[in-house]
Amino acid sequence: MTDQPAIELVGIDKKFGAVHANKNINLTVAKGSIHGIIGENGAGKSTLMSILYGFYQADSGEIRINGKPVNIKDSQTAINAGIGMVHQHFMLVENFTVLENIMLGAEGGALLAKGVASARAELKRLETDYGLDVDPDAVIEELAVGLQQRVEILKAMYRGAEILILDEPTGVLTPSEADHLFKILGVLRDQGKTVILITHKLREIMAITDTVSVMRRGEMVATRKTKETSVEELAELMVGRRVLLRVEKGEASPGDVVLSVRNLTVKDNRGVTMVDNVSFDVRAGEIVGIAGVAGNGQSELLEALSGIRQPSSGEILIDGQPIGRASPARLRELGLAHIPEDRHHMGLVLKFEEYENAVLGYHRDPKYGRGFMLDLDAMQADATEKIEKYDIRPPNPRLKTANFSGGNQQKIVVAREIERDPRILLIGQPTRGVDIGAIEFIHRRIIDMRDQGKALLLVSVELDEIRALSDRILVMFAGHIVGEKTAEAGEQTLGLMMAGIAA
Amino acid sequence: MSTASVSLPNWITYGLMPLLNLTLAFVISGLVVWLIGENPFEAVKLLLIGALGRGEGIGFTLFYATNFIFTGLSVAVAIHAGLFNIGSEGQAYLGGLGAALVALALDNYLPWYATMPFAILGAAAAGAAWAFIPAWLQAKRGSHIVITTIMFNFIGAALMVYLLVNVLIVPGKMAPETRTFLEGGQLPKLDWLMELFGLKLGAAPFNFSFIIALVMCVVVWFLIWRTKFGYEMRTLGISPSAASYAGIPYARTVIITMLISGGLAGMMALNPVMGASARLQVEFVGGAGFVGIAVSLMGRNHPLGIVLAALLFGILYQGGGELSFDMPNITRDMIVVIQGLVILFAGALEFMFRPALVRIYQNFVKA
Amino acid sequence: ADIKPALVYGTGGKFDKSFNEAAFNGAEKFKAETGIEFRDFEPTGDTQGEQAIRNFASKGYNPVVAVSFAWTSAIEKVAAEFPDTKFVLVDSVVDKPNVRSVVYAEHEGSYLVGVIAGMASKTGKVGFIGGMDIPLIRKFECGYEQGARAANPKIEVFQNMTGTTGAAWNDPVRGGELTKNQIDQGADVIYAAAGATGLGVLQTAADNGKLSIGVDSNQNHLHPGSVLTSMVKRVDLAVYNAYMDAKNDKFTPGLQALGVKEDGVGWALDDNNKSLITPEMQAAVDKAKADIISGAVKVHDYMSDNSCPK
Amino acid sequence: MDYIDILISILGSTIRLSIPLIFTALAGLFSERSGIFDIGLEGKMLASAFAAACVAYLTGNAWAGLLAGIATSVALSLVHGFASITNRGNQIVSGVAINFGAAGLTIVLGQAWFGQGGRTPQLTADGRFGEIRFPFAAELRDSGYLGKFYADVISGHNILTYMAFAAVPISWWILYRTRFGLRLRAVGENPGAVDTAGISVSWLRYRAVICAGILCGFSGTYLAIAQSAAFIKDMSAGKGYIALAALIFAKWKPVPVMFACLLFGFLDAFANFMQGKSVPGIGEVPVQIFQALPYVLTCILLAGFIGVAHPPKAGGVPYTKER
Ligand SMILES: Nc1ncnc2c1ncn2[C@@H]1O[C@H](COP(=O)(O)OP(=O)(O)OP(=O)(O)O)[C@@H](O)[C@H]1O
Ligand SMILES: Nc1ncnc2c1ncn2[C@@H]1O[C@H](COP(=O)(O)OP(=O)(O)OP(=O)(O)O)[C@@H](O)[C@H]1O
Ligand SMILES: [Mg+2]
Ligand SMILES: [Mg+2]
Repeated sequence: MTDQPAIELVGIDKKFGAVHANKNINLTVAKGSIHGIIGENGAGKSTLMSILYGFYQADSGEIRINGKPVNIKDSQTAINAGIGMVHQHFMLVENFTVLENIMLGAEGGALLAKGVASARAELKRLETDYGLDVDPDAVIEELAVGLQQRVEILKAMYRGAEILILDEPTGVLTPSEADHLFKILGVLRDQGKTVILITHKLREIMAITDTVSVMRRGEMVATRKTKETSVEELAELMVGRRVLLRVEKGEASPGDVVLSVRNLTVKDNRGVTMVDNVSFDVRAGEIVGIAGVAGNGQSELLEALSGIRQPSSGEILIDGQPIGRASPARLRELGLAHIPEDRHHMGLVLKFEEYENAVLGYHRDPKYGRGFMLDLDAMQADATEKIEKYDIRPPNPRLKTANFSGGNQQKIVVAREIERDPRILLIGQPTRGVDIGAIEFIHRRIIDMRDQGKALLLVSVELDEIRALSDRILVMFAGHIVGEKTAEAGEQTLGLMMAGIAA
Repeated sequence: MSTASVSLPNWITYGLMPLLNLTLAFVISGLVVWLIGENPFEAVKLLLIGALGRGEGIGFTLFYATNFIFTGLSVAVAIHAGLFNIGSEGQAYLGGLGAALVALALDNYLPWYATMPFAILGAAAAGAAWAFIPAWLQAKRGSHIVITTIMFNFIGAALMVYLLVNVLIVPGKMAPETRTFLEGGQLPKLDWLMELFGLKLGAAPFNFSFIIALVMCVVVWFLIWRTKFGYEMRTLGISPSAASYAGIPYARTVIITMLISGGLAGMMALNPVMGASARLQVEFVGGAGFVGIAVSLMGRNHPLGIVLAALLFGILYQGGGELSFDMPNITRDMIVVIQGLVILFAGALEFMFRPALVRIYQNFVKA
Repeated sequence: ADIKPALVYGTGGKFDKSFNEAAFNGAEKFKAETGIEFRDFEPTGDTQGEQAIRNFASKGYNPVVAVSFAWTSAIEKVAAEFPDTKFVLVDSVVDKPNVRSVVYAEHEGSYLVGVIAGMASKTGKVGFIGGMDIPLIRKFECGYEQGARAANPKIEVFQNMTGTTGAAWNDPVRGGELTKNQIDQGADVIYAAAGATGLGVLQTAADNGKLSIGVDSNQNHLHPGSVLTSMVKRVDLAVYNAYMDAKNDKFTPGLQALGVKEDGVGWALDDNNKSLITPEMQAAVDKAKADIISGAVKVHDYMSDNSCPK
Repeated sequence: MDYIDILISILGSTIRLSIPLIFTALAGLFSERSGIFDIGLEGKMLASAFAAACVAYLTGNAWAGLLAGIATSVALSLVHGFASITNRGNQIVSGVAINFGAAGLTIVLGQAWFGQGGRTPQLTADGRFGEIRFPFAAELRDSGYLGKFYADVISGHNILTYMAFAAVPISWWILYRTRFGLRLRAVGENPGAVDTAGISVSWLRYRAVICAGILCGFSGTYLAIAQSAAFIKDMSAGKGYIALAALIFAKWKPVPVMFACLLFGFLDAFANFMQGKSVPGIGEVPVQIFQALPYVLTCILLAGFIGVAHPPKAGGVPYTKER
C-alpha cells in the first residue's frame, strides 16, 4: 500500500430533480487499498460510484485519477482510465453467453472472430490467476447469481481494470460465496489494484477494508482507517445518532395456530423453484421472523402467502381451512394484511394521490363507496385520520405519493395495513430505506399488533431487525427452512444457518 | 442535472407545452404549403373559414369531431389501464356492421329513437367483440396488444370487405354497400341545435350521435375517476405490480377495459353509418381510429381534452376539405400530413420542450 | 347563356392517361372553343366526391359534371338539394329531372378490340384484367370475349379482377402480377380495363414483350409497339357536350347511351400502333363496326342480365 | 398448363411479391433488435418509393432513384430516432406519426408536382431496374422443368431482387459476426449493459435505425421503380405491416425472416392465382382469406400456439438512467 491516491473526488455534486443525491462530496482513495463506503439505503453511494464510472455525470466537481484530473464523460473514459465497476443491479445481457458479455465493448476489432480466441485465452488466464472460473459458453440467464457476479468481475478484469468498484456485492451472496469474493479482493489488492467496496454491512467492512468512508443523506460524513474505528462508531455515523438495537417488548403469549403452511412449493417467473416444500405455523399473538440472505425464497414465500403468486404445490391454511387459489382480495376479506417488501413497486402507486393509496387493495370496501362507485369524500376523510394517527408528513391527502419521503411513504403503507385490524399480518422489509425515527415507530406498531393477539410473519434481510422483533426465527436457505431458533440464538449461529452450513 | 422529475405547474404542462407542440406542427405544415407554392397564411384563413365560416361548415366540423371523440375516448380508456389499443380503426369498422345490421333489421318497423338504443348496443357490441380477441390474447397469453390490434385492423378490413362485397351488397348494384336505411334506421340531424345559435346546418351530416358522444364523455370521465373499476384500471395502468398486490385481477381488468374501449370505437360507426350516409360502405372509418390516437394524446387522455382535440381535428378535416377546394394545388391529403405532424409533436415529441421550459421556469422562479 | 361549368373527376386523378384525362380533355376543348373557364376538382378518396359536388353546386356552378359511377349516390343526393342546377353523371344512372346520365356501350367498343386481340394472338390465348369487380367491368370483359371469339372461335380468354374495393383501380403492382400470371399461362394479348391499375398491366406486357390493349383514353403512346390498340371511351364528348348544350340552352336531362354508332366508343389507331394492325385486322374490325351499327351483330350487354354467354 | 408450370409461375410471382417484405422485415429486424419498435416501416417504404420514383423520373437513372429512396427513408428513420432515442418518446406513437406523414405528404407533393392524382409520371426503361436474364435462360427454358425453374424463378428478376436475397445472409453476418451486431443485439436486451461497457446507447440505436432506413429505402425503391414504373399513392398498401408480422413470425431472426416473407409472398401470389378460379367442392375462395391469413397466422403465433415469440427485452422502452 502506497500513499499515492488512486482516486480523488473533489466537490462532487449531483441532483436527480428534487433529490440531492450527492452533496459536495470529497473522497480520496489510496492506491492498492480496499476502501469501503457505507451508508443507509438512499445515502447516495451508488450515485457517487456511478459518477466515477461515468454512468452519471456530476453537476459539478472534479475527478482525479492518479493525480491527474480526468473528465469522465462516459463509461468508456472511465474504462480507459482503468476503472471497472460491478453494479448493484447486474449489467449483463441475459440471453448472451458469458464470453459475449465479457467481449461486449472490448471486442478487439470490427469482426468478432478475431477477438473470440484471445478473449478465451485471457479468460483462462484470469481464471487461474484469481480463481474466477466460469464456463465461457454458458448463457447468463442459466447461471446462479453468484456466478453472474463473477462474470461482472471478469468483465472488469478483462478490460484491465486497476480500480475495481463493487456496489453491494454481497447482498445476493451466501456467506461462503462472500468469503470467496473477499479472498479474490485480497489477491487483487496484493497485486496493487485498488478496490472500492460499497456495502451497508458493517461486519464486512471491519473484516476486509483498509479505509472506510461513511455517507449519510448525500453527504460524506467521515473517513476512518478501519483499524482505528469500531462498529459502534460507524453505525452512529451512518444514521446520525445512537442506534437503539433493542426494542422494548414483553413476553409473547401465543394462542391458536392461525396461519399454517404445509409442504409449500413456489416457482418464480422463470420456473425456478424458489420455495421448496416448506411447512410452518404462525400462532395468534406471536411474531415469526424469517431470516435469510436476500434471494433465498423469502419474497416468493410472501407472494404466495398473500395470494399474489400461485404456489405450484402444497397448501396454505387459515384457521385450519385451506385457502385454495384465493386471490389477494379474497385473503384480505379473510383478515390477512400484507406490508410488501417493495413499497415502490407493490405497496404504492407513486403517481396516485395519498388518499388513493390509503385504500389500495381495500378499494372495493363499501366504506369507500356503494356499489361500483367510489366515494372520494369518505376516502379522504379516512386518509386524513390515518395521517394524523401515524404522523405522516406533510399531512396532505391530496399530495402525490411520490412527493413523500421514503419513511413517510412506508408509513402510508403501514397505516393502511395495520388500521384494517387484520388477524394475520405479513410484513416484508418493514424498515428498508426508512430513517431511524420511523423505524422505531414502525417497530412499536408491530409489537402492539402482537400484543393484541395478531399473528405476524416478518421477513427481513436485516438480522438485527429479525432478532429484535421475532419470538421465533425460521431461517431460510435455498428455498428450504433450515431451522428454527429463538431470538436468543447468537448472530453467529444464525449467520451460519443463513449460509446453509449448519442447522 | 436531469429535469425529468422536476414538476411544473399545470398551466405549463397542460397548456403551454401542448400549445408549443401544436404550433410547431402547424409551422412545419405551413412550410409544406409554402413549398408547394401556396401562401400558408391564405391557406390557414381558407381553412378556418371553411371549417367555421358558415353553419354548414361548422356542421361538418362537428360531424368529424364526433367521430374523433368516440375513437379518442376508445384509445384513452385503454391507455388508462396501460393498454395501447391501436385497433380502434378495426373496432369501429366492425361497429359499423353492428349498427348496420340493427338498422337494416328494424328501420322498417320502428322510429329512429326506438332503433337507436339497439343500434348503440349493436355497434358497441360488435366493436367490443373485435377488441375481445386481442384483449384475451394479451390477458391470457401475453401477446403484445399493439401488435395484435394492428393485425386485427387488417383482419377486420378483410372481413368487412368480404361481407360487403359478397353478403350485404344490394344485388345488381356496383358499389359494395348495403341498401339505404329508411328513416327508422337513421339518426336525425341536429338542425335545431344549430338554429339555437342562429346557424343553418345545410347539408352537413351533423347528427344525434354528437349527443351520444358527449354523453359518453361524461360516462368515461365517471368510469375512470369515480368508479371502483376505474380505480383498478388506473392502478393497473400505472403499476401492474401494485395492481397484483392489491388483488386487482389482471386478465379480467384487461379484458373488460378493452371491451369498453372497443365498444366506444364501435359506437363511432353510428355517426357515419346511421347519421350521415344511412348505409354501410367500405372504408367508412377512413382513418378515424388512428386519429383517435392523436386526439387522445393531445387531450391528455381526459374527456374534456379529448373533446377539444377532436374539435381541432374536426376543423382540420372540414377546413382541409374546403381548402383543397379553393386551392386545388393542396389536396385534402394535406390534413393527413398535419395529423402526422400533430401526432409526432404532440405525441412522440411531447416532452421535447420540457427541459428548456424547466430551465426557464426555474430561472423565473428564482428571480 | 352564361355558364359556370364544373367538373369532378373520379379518384384516379386528372392526368391518369385514361378515363379522367379524357374528361379533362373534353373540358379543355370546350374552353379552347368558347373561352369559358371551368373549375375542376380531383377527389383523392371516395368521401371527397360528394363534398366537392355539393360545393360546386352551392357556389353557383352549373352544369356540374361528375365522372365515375362512384358519385352515383352523391349526385342522387345533391341533385335533390339543388333542383336548379344541372348535373351530368358519367357511367351511371340517376333518374332526376335535373340530371343527365351518360352511359357507354363499352361492350361494343370492347367487342371491337376483342376482334383485334383475337386476330393478333399467336397463342390463341388472350387475357383481360379488370379493376374493381363490378358489373360495369364485367360488361367490358364480356364484350371483349365475344369479339375475340368472333375472330377466333377457339380462342381462350383469361380474366382477372384486381379487387373488390375502390383500391382496385389503383393497384398497378397487383395488375402487373395478374398480367404476369396470364402471360405465364400463355396469353399474348392482354386488355386492361382497370383505371390506374392498367398502367401496371401495360407495363408488364411491354416488359415481357407481349401486346396489351389500353382503355378509355388512347393509351397507344404509353408503350409504342406494345400497346396493340386502345378501347376509347369518349368521356371527353360527354363533358364537352354537356357544357355546349348548357351554353346553348339545349341541355336535356335523362339517359344518353353512347355506343359505336354514336362514336361514343371505338378503337384507336395512330402512329404508335400502325405497324401492329395488319390490313386484315383493320378490315375485320371495320366490318364488325359496321355490323354493330347495322344491327347485324348484337353484342350482349352483361349488365342487361348479369351474365355473359359462353 | 400443367401443375409444374403453374407452380413455377406462382413461385416466380412469390419471389417478386416477397422482395419488399424481405427488405422491410430486415429493416424492422435491425431496429427492433436494437430495442426500437418500428411500426413506421410502412411510411418509410412509401416515402422512399415516392422519392425514388421522383428522382428516377427527373434523372432517368434508376440508381439515382435508389439513392433518393434510401436518403428519404433514412431521414424518416432519423425522425423516429430523434423522437424515440433522443427525446425518449413513445415509439409506437412516433411510428404512427411517420405513417401518417408519409401517406399524406407523398400525395400532396405528388399531386402538386405532377397532377396525376398523387401518381408520379410513368418511367421509361432507363429510370427502372430492368430484369436481368441469366446466361442461357432462354435456351434452358424449354429443356424441362429444371431449365424452366432456372429461367423463370432464378433468372429474370431485377438487381434489387438479388440484393434482397443477399441482404439476408449479410444481415445475419452483421448481427452475429461483427462487433456492431453484438452490440446491437445487446442494446435491445439490456441497454444498461451496453452503456456500462462504455458504448453510447444512443449512437448505437441511431445506427440501428439508420440501417433500418437504408433497407426500407431499398424496399420502397423496389416497389416504385423495379416492380412498377411509377409511384402510386398508397402503393405500400399495408406491406409494412405484413413485414412486421413476418418479423414477429420469424421471431426476430434473419434467416427465418426470409422464409416468413416468402411464405407471406406465396400467400399473396397464390391469392392472385386463385382469383376467379373455383376450387372443386368449395367454390371460389374469397381473396380476403388470403389477405387476412398472414395476420391471422401471426396472431396465432403470438398466442403461443406455435412456439413463443420473445421480443427483444428492452424493446419499446426508452433508455433512461436518470428518472
Ligand atoms: N437514476 C436516478 N434517478 C433519480 N433519482 C435517483 C436515481 N438513482 C438514485 N436516485 C436517488 O438518489 C438517491 C441516492 O440513491 P443511491 O442509489 O445513490 O443510494 P445508495 O446509497 O446506493 O442506496 P442503496 O443502499 O439503497 O443502494 C436516492 O434518493 C435515490 O432515490
Ligand atoms: N421520485 C420522486 N419524485 C419527486 N420527488 C421526490 C422523489 N423522490 C424523492 N422526492 C422528494 O425528495 C425528498 C427526499 O426524499 P428521500 O426519499 O431521499 O427522503 P429522506 O430524506 O430519505 O426521508 P426519509 O428519512 O423519510 O426516508 C422527499 O421529501 C420528496 O419530496
Ligand atoms: Mg446503491
Ligand atoms: Mg430515505
